[in-house]
Amino acid sequence: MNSLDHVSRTAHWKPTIVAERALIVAHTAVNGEYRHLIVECGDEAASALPGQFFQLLCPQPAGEQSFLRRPMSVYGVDPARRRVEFLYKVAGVGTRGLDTLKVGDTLDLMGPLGVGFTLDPGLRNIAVVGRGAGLATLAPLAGACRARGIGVTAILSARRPDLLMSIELFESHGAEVITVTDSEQTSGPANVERILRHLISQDRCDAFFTCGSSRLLRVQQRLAHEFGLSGEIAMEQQMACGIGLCHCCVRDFNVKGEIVSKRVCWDGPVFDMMQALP
Amino acid sequence: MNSLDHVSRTAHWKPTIVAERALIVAHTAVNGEYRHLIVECGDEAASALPGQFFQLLCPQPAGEQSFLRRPMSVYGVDPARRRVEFLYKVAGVGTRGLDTLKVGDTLDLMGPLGVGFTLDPGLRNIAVVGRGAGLATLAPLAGACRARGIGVTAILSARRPDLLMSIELFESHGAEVITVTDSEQTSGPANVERILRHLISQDRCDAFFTCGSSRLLRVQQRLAHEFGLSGEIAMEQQMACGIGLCHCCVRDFNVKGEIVSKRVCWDGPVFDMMQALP
Amino acid sequence: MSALMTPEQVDMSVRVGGLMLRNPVMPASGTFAEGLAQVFDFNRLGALVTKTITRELRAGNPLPRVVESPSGLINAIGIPSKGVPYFINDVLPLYAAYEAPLVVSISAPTAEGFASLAAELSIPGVAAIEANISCPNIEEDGKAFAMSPQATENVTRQLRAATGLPLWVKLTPNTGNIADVAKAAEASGADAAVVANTILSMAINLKTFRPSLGNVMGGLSGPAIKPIVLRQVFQCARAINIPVIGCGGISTAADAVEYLLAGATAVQVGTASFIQPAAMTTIIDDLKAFCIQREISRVSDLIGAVVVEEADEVDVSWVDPVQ
Amino acid sequence: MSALMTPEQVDMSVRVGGLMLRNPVMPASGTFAEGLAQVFDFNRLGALVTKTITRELRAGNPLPRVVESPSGLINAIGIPSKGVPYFINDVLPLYAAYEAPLVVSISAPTAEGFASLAAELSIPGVAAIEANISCPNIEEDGKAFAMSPQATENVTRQLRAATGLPLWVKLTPNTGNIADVAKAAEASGADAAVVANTILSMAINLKTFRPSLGNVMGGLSGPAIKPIVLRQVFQCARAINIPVIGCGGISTAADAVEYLLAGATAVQVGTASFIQPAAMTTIIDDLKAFCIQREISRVSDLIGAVVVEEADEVDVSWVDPVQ
Ligand SMILES: Cc1cc2nc3c(=O)[nH]c(=O)nc-3n(C[C@H](O)[C@H](O)[C@H](O)COP(=O)(O)OP(=O)(O)OC[C@H]3O[C@@H](n4cnc5c(N)ncnc54)[C@H](O)[C@@H]3O)c2cc1C
Ligand SMILES: Cc1cc2nc3c(=O)[nH]c(=O)nc-3n(C[C@H](O)[C@H](O)[C@H](O)COP(=O)(O)OP(=O)(O)OC[C@H]3O[C@@H](n4cnc5c(N)ncnc54)[C@H](O)[C@@H]3O)c2cc1C
Ligand SMILES: Cc1cc2nc3c(=O)[nH]c(=O)nc-3n(C[C@H](O)[C@H](O)[C@H](O)COP(=O)(O)O)c2cc1C
Ligand SMILES: Cc1cc2nc3c(=O)[nH]c(=O)nc-3n(C[C@H](O)[C@H](O)[C@H](O)COP(=O)(O)O)c2cc1C
Ligand code: FES
Ligand code: FES
Repeated sequence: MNSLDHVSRTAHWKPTIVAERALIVAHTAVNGEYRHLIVECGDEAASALPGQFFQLLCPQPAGEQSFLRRPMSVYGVDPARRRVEFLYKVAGVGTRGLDTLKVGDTLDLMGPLGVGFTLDPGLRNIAVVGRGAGLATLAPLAGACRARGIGVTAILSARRPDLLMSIELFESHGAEVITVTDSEQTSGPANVERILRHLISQDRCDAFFTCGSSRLLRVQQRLAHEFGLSGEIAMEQQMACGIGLCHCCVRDFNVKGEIVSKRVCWDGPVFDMMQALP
Repeated sequence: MNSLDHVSRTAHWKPTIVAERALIVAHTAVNGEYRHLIVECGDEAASALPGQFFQLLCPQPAGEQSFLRRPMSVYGVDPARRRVEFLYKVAGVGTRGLDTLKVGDTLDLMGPLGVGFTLDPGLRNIAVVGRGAGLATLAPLAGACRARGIGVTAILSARRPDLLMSIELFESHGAEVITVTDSEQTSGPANVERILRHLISQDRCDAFFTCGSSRLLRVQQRLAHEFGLSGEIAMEQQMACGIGLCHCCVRDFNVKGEIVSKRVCWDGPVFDMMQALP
Repeated sequence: MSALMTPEQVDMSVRVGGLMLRNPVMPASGTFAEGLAQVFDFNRLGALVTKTITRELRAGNPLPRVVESPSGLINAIGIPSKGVPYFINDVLPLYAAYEAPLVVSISAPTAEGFASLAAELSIPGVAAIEANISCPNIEEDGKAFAMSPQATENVTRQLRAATGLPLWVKLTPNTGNIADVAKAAEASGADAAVVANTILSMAINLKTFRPSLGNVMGGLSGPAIKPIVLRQVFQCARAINIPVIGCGGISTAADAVEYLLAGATAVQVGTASFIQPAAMTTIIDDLKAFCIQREISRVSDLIGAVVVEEADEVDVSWVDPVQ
Repeated sequence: MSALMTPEQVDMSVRVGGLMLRNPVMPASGTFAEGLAQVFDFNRLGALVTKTITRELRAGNPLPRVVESPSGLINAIGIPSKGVPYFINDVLPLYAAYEAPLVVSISAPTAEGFASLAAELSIPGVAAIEANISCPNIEEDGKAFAMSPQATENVTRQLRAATGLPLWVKLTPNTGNIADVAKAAEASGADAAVVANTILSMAINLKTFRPSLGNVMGGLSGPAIKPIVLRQVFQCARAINIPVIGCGGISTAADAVEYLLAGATAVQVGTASFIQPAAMTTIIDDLKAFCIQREISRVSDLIGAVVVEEADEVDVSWVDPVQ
């Protein structure tokens, strides 16, 4: 709410959120469903933080129309080379449109948007628990942890082993990766709870960072409560404006026993895990 | 009106007008304004006759929208190789969209549409008078004339010599080409009339075929009347459906002294020159 | 999906205002003519619907008669008409060869004019009368009979007395109370309500500062109006017991299904045929495919089948479901 | 075009219902909030307009609250409101720092409620009251005060008595007689009419057969509705002498010019900011550029400047003109 404070009203006024046409520098299929997109953009966009997102104006695939932008988490960011990366699932008309982009094309992106993850200076080891596109949101956190000397154990969940993503990326940031899948029957809440309890017992989990699964959220909330740990969750909701104008992306949160409605795009997408209602 | 007669209602019913996705096999800039497009299509489309046209569903250029198809005359047709050619001017949103097509892309075209030119068996020599995109419409006529042993003199008009088009195409079909331009001050009605009178006096003009200029139409109508010659004109009008449904493309014609409204897309676009009201 | 259902097993027929149609898809008046006979077999359609005809000879509106708009078309064609004898002698015979029933759309400046025209056209070859009491771009700032329940009741009553044919009444979306107008049409004897005609609109040419249409205002059609007219179909279908024929922005089978779910018994397709001339037969094919995929054995089972109750579960289907 | 005019020479100001605005571009209620302060300097706008507030605390509608539509958006946000004290203490101060006048949008279930809320909000920092007597998705099938001239007259009269601030009244496009409603607003003391709110619409989810919106129906906004609302602005501007503020589908300066030509004195930009967050400042810049290019020294010269007479010349400009 006090974002108006950011605004300097001098002649040198500068926006902190911009919409611009970014240049596609790489675009590859990760598997049948997911694509990895790298764009070259301006300084504002390239200053995005882990957990923040962009609103992408997807090109229209032939014979189809989308009207709104589509929200996508920052999957990677390189301020020096002014690059931002996305990892997205081809789901519907918007992402089918994205999928048509070729290197050398441009993409209108708007951001960086929202509130990202906070890494408390006191943290030594964290557990990252992600599933599906949630991995895209969590991946840049591993890099930030390495820069701060925080140890990361990443529990990555998917339907099948071939749909697991970002293992190398997490490992390249020094994270230990544990994979769980539906087809191997390792992804259920009970097994993930077992893994997390083990980490906690080894003093390798001061906090949880999670995205992409309500069932795994509940497991983490229970453990955080039991062991007095903290946690953050990146949440999703259908969005229109992405910048706090329209109130279509609200979710209810439990703030000290009171149910409070918050805008995921503006008050989040990262929230205190203990306030989240799965 | 008796087109319903064409319809066989047996199980073997076949359309004569189709909408299909044709393959772009060549697309080149003729000059700053005009593009030459060649597509590979089905048998129905590749049976188009001179003077007929297609309705093109133009791709949307980035950030712009067109809703309707755009009418384009057949500039060339090769039934054996199933190819159709267009010559178009980049004018607005639709043609800007066309301009983005690359070899290998597809274009949704619908046709062939309308009534083309009629070459009376008695004709020996004709004069073809065209300007601007009108040349696109008249060009295939030269090929049809050669096939029937009819001599062609083409008077091609443009703003400047560098905007003249299709000279080689007419010549390759054995036509004699005379060019007139605004910048050389040769394109005015008086000069064109002089050229046509000369042709008539040499017995090289049994009929006029024209498109693209009201002022030159009037000259030809006058001469046709004076010398008892016939003529046909390809007319244009803003179109929505292109197939006679909507009545947005009407023009008034003088049919034996009576003013009659006709649909350019369905009753034309080629009409008896003497009925045309410039 | 289902190995059990074959295309033949989907019953595509619907009963609309006294007529049994082989399927619920037909053209919208003014967007259908002989040209389409070169694109598909007219017998595939549920019905054929003529351009509105009038008794008077009419030239139609000055040009330009159409202008594009985002996802839509604004038209002010007017109703060019060559009169009744021409229609009976030259147009009617063209359609005689088809089994699909012919619906004749009529218009007149007065209720009496409507009635006498309906009477004159109640002849063999005409299966139903569609009274276009809604065309917005003819008179006084777009006002039409169907703007008010009273005027609708008056004209429908006179029409009902004048013809024994099924009587469809085509409403305007420009009124503020379309369900009341539909009720008036039902109460005074209409067999079906067509919902709806075009929405009164305007565009201005920035080069000339003049209206983009010769007639100043025109009617908006196409995908842009679909959500508005769908809402009106939903409102009308809940208010009346005679069938509602949905018409507004339908381009795909998905659009048609939305209208059926909202309560339409059949649909009319207009502007879509300008973009894809085979839109209607594609919709029929895809509608059948939809029924097969969803194991719906009668297309009429879709009519009014929208489930209305508060939904509160958030769609997070882009996230992989756990097991 | 003109070497004679510089940007400084274009007078962009307009006078709207008691306020002098530095330019005619402002946000539409419900599509503007603090987030945009990170995109552009609010002082560039003609005015600032708040989301509608109510006296009661309101949660807003169930989710989903928006659904896409061809060239448009259907929303059923409802009016989540934290009440008057929160607004005065926590929201108003945010805008105090800006020179652009603050217009506060209000709503209430009764005419008395409207009046007392307007009275309570007639305080320093508030430059004008916009009475949203039109929001279509709150009560009884979308009915609202602005559906009828009578209800509009009643609520406007009570509002007028309650506040000395400029009073803008925001009309609904869902009525069949918007010019009559505008006349009623003028007659009972409104200083300006905002034309218009969203158009009542619906969409159905084909996976679930449920309405796509938690609230069943919602309001359509965006480019799809532009030609409809433009027509209504034209009709209203001809019917009343107080300024009309055009609002519906404006995304570009060209759209804004169309509205001004049709008779709007200023424009509000809503949904366009969801697609391009800097839409409003881009429109202001491009509007100035348009004036320079066309050698129009005052933007107010565009207001109502559409030339209405039958055009009969056919546009064949794609054909090269001879000399
Ligand atoms: C803050 C945020 C960050 C996101 N980050 C990523 C990411 O990094 N990678 C990724 O693949 N996806 C991400 N998503 C989800 C992504 O925005 C949707 O997959 C995308 O909008 C779908 O658009 P579409 O046009 O392809 O599909 P549509 O045709 O719009 O819809 C396809 C399916 O996805 C559902 N859907 C659409 N939009 C959303 C949404 N915003 N939230 C939830 N479900 C939706 C629809 O209900 C439908 O079932 C994120 C969403 C949010 C809100
Ligand atoms: C039967 C027929 C055959 C044609 N053949 C050719 C051809 O072979 N090559 C060619 O370059 N052009 C041809 N045209 C014209 C072509 O259709 C238009 O240039 C095109 O539709 C412009 O579309 P746009 O979206 O690029 O421009 P728009 O943005 O739609 O308009 C740009 C300008 O062109 C004018 N315009 C648009 N459509 C038409 C139209 N149908 N008739 C007249 N003026 C129009 C507009 O008023 C505007 O001034 C033909 C037109 C017809 C009716
Ligand atoms: C060019 C055109 C002409 C029309 N003429 C008529 C007409 O003569 N009579 C009529 O009742 N409706 C007429 N309509 C309205 C259509 O029948 C239909 O109600 C409207 O276009 C909405 O459907 P759509 O969005 O599928 O086009 C016309 C529409 C268009 C686009
Ligand atoms: C998400 C959303 C919320 C809105 N909330 C309000 C509101 O609270 N009060 C109001 O008067 N109008 C509201 N409107 C309507 C807009 O102010 C505007 O009248 C309408 O959207 C048409 O303009 P547009 O096409 O530029 O969006 C809302 C519109 C949208 C899209
Ligand atoms: S998407 Fe508009 S407020 Fe969050
Ligand atoms: S363009 Fe529709 S009748 Fe000619």
